[in-house]
Amino acid sequence: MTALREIEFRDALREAMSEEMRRDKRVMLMGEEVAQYNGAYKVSRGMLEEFGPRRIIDTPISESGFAGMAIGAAMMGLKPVVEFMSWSFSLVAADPILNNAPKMLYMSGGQFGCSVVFRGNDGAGGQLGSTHSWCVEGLYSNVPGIKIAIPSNPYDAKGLLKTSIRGSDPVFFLESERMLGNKGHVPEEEYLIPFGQAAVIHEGTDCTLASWGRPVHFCMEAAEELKKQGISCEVIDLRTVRPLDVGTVVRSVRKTSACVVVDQSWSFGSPGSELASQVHRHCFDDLDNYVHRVHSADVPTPYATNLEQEYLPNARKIVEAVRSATYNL
Amino acid sequence: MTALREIEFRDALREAMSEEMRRDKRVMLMGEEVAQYNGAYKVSRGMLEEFGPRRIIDTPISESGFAGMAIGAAMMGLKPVVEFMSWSFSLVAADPILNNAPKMLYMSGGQFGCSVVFRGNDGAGGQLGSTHSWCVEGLYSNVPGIKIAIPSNPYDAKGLLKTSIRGSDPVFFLESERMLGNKGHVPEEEYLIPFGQAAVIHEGTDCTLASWGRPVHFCMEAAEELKKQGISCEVIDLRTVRPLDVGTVVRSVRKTSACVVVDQSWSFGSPGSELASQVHRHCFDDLDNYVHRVHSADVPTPYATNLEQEYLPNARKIVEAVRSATYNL
Amino acid sequence: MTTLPPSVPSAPAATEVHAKVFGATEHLAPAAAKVDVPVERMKQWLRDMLLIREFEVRCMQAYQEKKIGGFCHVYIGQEAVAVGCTAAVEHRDPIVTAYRDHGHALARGMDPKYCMAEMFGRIGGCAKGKGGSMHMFDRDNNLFGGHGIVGAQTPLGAGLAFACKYMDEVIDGKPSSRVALCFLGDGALNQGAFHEALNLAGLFDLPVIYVVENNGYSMGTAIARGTTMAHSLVTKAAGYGIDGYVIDGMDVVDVYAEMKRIADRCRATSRPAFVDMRTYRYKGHSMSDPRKYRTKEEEEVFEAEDPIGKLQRRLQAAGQLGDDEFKAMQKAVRDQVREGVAWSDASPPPPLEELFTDVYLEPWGPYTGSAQPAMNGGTVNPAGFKTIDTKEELS
Amino acid sequence: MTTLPPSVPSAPAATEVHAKVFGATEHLAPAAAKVDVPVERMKQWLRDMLLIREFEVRCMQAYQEKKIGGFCHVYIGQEAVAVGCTAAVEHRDPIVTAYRDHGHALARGMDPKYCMAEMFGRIGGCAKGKGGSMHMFDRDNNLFGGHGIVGAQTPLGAGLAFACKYMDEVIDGKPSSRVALCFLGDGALNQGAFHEALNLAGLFDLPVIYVVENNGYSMGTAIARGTTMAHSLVTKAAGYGIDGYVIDGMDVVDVYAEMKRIADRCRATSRPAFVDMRTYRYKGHSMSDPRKYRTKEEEEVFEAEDPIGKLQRRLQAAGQLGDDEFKAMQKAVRDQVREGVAWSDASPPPPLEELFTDVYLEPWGPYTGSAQPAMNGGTVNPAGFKTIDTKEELS
Ligand SMILES: Cc1ncc(C[n+]2csc(CCOP(=O)(O)OP(=O)(O)O)c2C)c(N)n1
Ligand SMILES: Cc1ncc(C[n+]2csc(CCOP(=O)(O)OP(=O)(O)O)c2C)c(N)n1
Ligand SMILES: [Mg+2]
Ligand SMILES: [Mg+2]
Repeated sequence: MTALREIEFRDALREAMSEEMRRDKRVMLMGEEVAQYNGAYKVSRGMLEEFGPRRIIDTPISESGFAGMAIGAAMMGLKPVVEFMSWSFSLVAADPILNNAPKMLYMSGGQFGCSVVFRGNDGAGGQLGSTHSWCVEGLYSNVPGIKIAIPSNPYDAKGLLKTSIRGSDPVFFLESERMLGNKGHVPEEEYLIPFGQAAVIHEGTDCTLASWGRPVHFCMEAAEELKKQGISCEVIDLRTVRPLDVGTVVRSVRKTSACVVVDQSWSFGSPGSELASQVHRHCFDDLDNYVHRVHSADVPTPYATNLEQEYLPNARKIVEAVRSATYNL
Repeated sequence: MTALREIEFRDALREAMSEEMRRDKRVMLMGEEVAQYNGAYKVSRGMLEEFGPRRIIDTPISESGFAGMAIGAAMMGLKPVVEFMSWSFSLVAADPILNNAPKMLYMSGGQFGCSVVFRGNDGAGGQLGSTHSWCVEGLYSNVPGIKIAIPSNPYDAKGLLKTSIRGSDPVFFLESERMLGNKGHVPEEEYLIPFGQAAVIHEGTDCTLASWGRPVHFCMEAAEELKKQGISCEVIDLRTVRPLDVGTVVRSVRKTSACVVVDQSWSFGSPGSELASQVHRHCFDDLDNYVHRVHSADVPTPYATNLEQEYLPNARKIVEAVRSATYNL
Repeated sequence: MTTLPPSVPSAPAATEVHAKVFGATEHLAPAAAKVDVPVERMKQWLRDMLLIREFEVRCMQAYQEKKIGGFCHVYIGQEAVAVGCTAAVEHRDPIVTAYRDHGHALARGMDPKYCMAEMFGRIGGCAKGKGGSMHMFDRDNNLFGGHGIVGAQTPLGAGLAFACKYMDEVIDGKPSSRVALCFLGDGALNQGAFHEALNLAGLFDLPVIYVVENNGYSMGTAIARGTTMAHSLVTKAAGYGIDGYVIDGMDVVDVYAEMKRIADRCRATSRPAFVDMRTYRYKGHSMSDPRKYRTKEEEEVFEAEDPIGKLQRRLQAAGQLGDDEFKAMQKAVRDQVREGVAWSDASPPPPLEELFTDVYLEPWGPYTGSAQPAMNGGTVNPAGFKTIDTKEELS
Repeated sequence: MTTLPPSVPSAPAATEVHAKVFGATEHLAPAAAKVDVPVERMKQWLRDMLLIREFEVRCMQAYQEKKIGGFCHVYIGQEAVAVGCTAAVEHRDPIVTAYRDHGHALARGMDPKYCMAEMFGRIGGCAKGKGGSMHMFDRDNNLFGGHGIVGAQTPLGAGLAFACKYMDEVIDGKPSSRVALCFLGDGALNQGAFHEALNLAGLFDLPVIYVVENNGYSMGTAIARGTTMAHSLVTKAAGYGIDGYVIDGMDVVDVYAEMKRIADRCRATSRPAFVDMRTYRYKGHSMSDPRKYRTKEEEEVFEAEDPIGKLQRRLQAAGQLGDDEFKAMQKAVRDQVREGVAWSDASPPPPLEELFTDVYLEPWGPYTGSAQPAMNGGTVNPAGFKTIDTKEELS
């Protein structure tokens, strides 16, 4: 038996883009420093060499301009992939990405779709301070017309990004600077992962842990710890937030009767509050306790290490939440 | 007994601004068409005459520029009131209003507060189409550091706006084009309304209806209708969404055992999902049924009258939700 | 081919009023007296301008009758701009504009009935009643919308040009062959998006022409109260290394002649261009605007330069347009619009299922897929698909 | 007062490299050879530049040692800009800048220990460890931040100027007396916010000076790859009717002399100004930048123009600075920074309660009010207040 191929998260992203660019000339990549600099986080390393400057395009620091340009190009029929160096910088482009891309199809009565993928780092990257540490899913998931993927591992990242590029709708693809170096199995063969299908990544009987993106790893840590304490967790990785596969969570909660939602965005009006509200709805008679939620603290992101650690969700907080949710066990 | 003084919502807003401008020279108003044109919606009618062009300032169509300018001025110690002709136009200013105003105090370690009020029309104004019909509370309420007021009547509008201007923190003040002509009692005497205090505007025993802004009126309509059907509703007007007075709702639900949240923003990750999630949490043993939610449909706002009506929350939908939430009665 | 007499230069008094509205200007292109345009073409433009004028008058009426809702911005006075500009480019060249967009839709070839039905909020509308007055889209006619957020269309215009060039050069391996036209109001000059779009267009050599329909006002704000260097907007383009032109937008022949030259150059060189197109809106900003910010005298000066009257007089002076012919033209246009109104009245409101279509192209959740409007030969065809929402399954 | 020998003009080869980086330029202000500055003042500038240089070297070291986290952008090479510009204005004139902000903080008078402790994430930092390298704020020194979002500070700068003028003229009824300095990188030229800010400043006659610290690169992007008309940025200002100046930012005396003139004019006329300040960053964009986008030769040309060496040589050539004096200066600066590092090492991390302070000034919910950092004489003083959150009451 040969060893499974393991690659970094950033390589999985690049493979997804490169494969799709090879099969479809309408696909191109643009963003700040994506070409000559090989990407601020080296996600696009080598792509300029393979695809040339007409398809791997360095842009100035004009997020509103090039996001809007990509949308116009998508309306014409191209399939742009736009890298935001960080989703934190997408706020200057809020109008094109929230008011144009998701509404073009609707406003035109079905005439103009908008196949564009916006991707980049999301979440606290590590002491970057409050302007650079957005979890934009907390803001943007409110908006219909977009799809949002937040993968937690290289395998999902590649499969979901290929689906995003090949699809016809605007996608916000949220990566994490802190996971770009994570390694994981990614097969040589081509595969795609559909949107809206959660993965049960760890089976359990006492409490359902539902999360996406980086905090999925904290959930796994917590599940390990809780196992020692005699509590069996089922961990679900939602993978996409729009669509949100509430069904898989509900089926799990009907089994476990307890649920903790872990979402690294701010708590108020977040995907986490949405999931909690929906689980309460669909599992009203199944739950032994209210759905607990673990979020980042409801404050701007602090710089100091100790404050930032206290700010973010972590395994300790998840363990506490699970113990509270299952206090009756 | 003299008749109670009744004035329009827009006049209540103007009175609040004018009174605060008379008592504090640091207060000034800026925005598109606020001065010579008397305001696109005539909220600032006559203010140019009283306060002159140095304090009532027409700006070009540069939301990002003048919002940021107001923030800089507030850091220096002024107290600007900024009118967005519509909150739908605030997306082009998302970075200054979400990344600067709410974070300045925190990032500066308490040195620079930012006493600025952003105000304007929010919500579907009536066939304005999808780019002009934002309920920005669905997006923005996720962000700590701002306060959000969404009054439903002239009395609250005046009291809350005065509190907003006199306060020290950045406030997003959300009005509704559709209510600007509504009349209501506003006393001559000065008063202020604190943030974070909901009003129980109609007492009842069977189901709690919690809402804010324009849909409060739909709740009252629904409560009338339900009364005829033998269901007694308690209607709560939250008045501010940040802070959100969950306590008043919880106390009510402990009495009624049923709750319907009515929020005109899109459902996903909205203030409505937050309130539902929190009510489930605090009333887990009190509720006879899950918290029902009435929102705008999860689609871009359509133009056609019939579609727009079907899109928005209304009394019929609220009645249905209450009947479902209280099916056991 | 006919040589028309040159359009009469404005009286000195008028020139003064012009300077008051736009600032003193030196660069105005000279009236294109000698341009060679077949008379039939000019008549077509006259017809097109008449159609737009008539259409807009009917819009105002329908708005009073509450058949049209929301915001409605009419194009009366600016007809020569849309007609002259579209004439100067090819049909396959994409166009995008702001919310004052009926004129562009009609000039581009949209049947007025689809445009009117859209404003009536009917299923027969160009966007099935989902977009309304500010959002006219027409795939067949390469019209990429009406856009309601001031300035938002300017990066889109760069994107259209980018895509045209990319498709030709990178995908098909041929020379770039199309230009994009992006219209904006003078108020949009003040938006950051416009600045970013111009820089990108200049940097990437995009074949896009930014046409500022400079009517002197954004709502009640005279241009100089909102825009620095209002008297010389071309200096803004210069800051991006983009050639700027000032054109009299009240004369359709001038507009065509100048724009043709600019478009040809843009097509050949793949360099963007910027046009300060001087025009005037005779009516208020939208339906509820008492126009207190300007004088009756000022309006009269510009009304005397009505682009329709101007072309009509020039054709008549050249002996190319008889009174009867002109009347017939007017009648044909009136009939066409009247029929469009009747057609729109008869078109049903969109079925409520339409609320959930056109949100995503790929079926998902509660949405029932997308379908093209009837205008494009499509039918409403809710896709059948496996839902991954929890609705059916769980409630 | 002393007359210094003029700074040596660059060799022709160097001029070529300059042109390669910035584009061929005509407008560069002539070296301010004859400016009358007391020698003591120039020595102070030399000391200030040395302090910044030394501080930044220590930052890089501390970053390697992982005492500093997140992003860290050092100012080495650009010292003459912050020092010369702050010298040209008054202390009460507000300043706002981007994320490459240590130099501005020190030039403005912040004790290096508060600056360093901020980067160490300690309670003694100027923002109690909440802001970090990119967000240096100092109320006492009228420094309105370091701002991390490219361009975001440009409308803030207009706002500072607006407030100064308003306070003087409208509140106090005196003539406007202050000017605001707003620094930005060349990369920020490409942001819409910058464009809106310039238009507003021009329109409202705001006394604000936009100083573009044009170091030729935004990250790995040479200016001409991201910005049109890079060789003549003043044309951009011209589009807003704002006077533009090009200054050699590698010579602190030039910077001071030119900026003083500009600031005086700005103060007197309340008109904004725009400065293309040519400078160079000797290090990478941030701590992880191999600088593959430029050549060693290019770096050497600019290193030969080191602003510190330049002023040192000029003072020495004029016989105003002895070797011993210079060495003592270097040592004093080294000691000061070393002490600052030790002080920062000793400063404790912020107590965890600080996570919830400074979110709102008015107490509410889980937040425990705000308190000024120790630097400003404040103490951490969690306000006691009646909560309106449901926490205590309900859970
Ligand atoms: C970002 C934004 N801000 C404000 C508005 C409101 N608004 C709509 S049209 C308009 C005036 C625009 O004037 P101009 O660009 O000159 O176009 P014109 O109406 O003259 O055709 C304003 C302020 C908007 N739609 N978008
Ligand atoms: C809106 C936004 N986009 C992107 C970034 C990432 N970024 C940080 S600094 C930088 C380069 C800025 O260069 P310049 O303005 O020239 O300043 P310099 O680093 O040369 O001082 C970029 C792209 C950001 N912080 N904000
Ligand atoms: Mg206009
Ligand atoms: Mg730079």
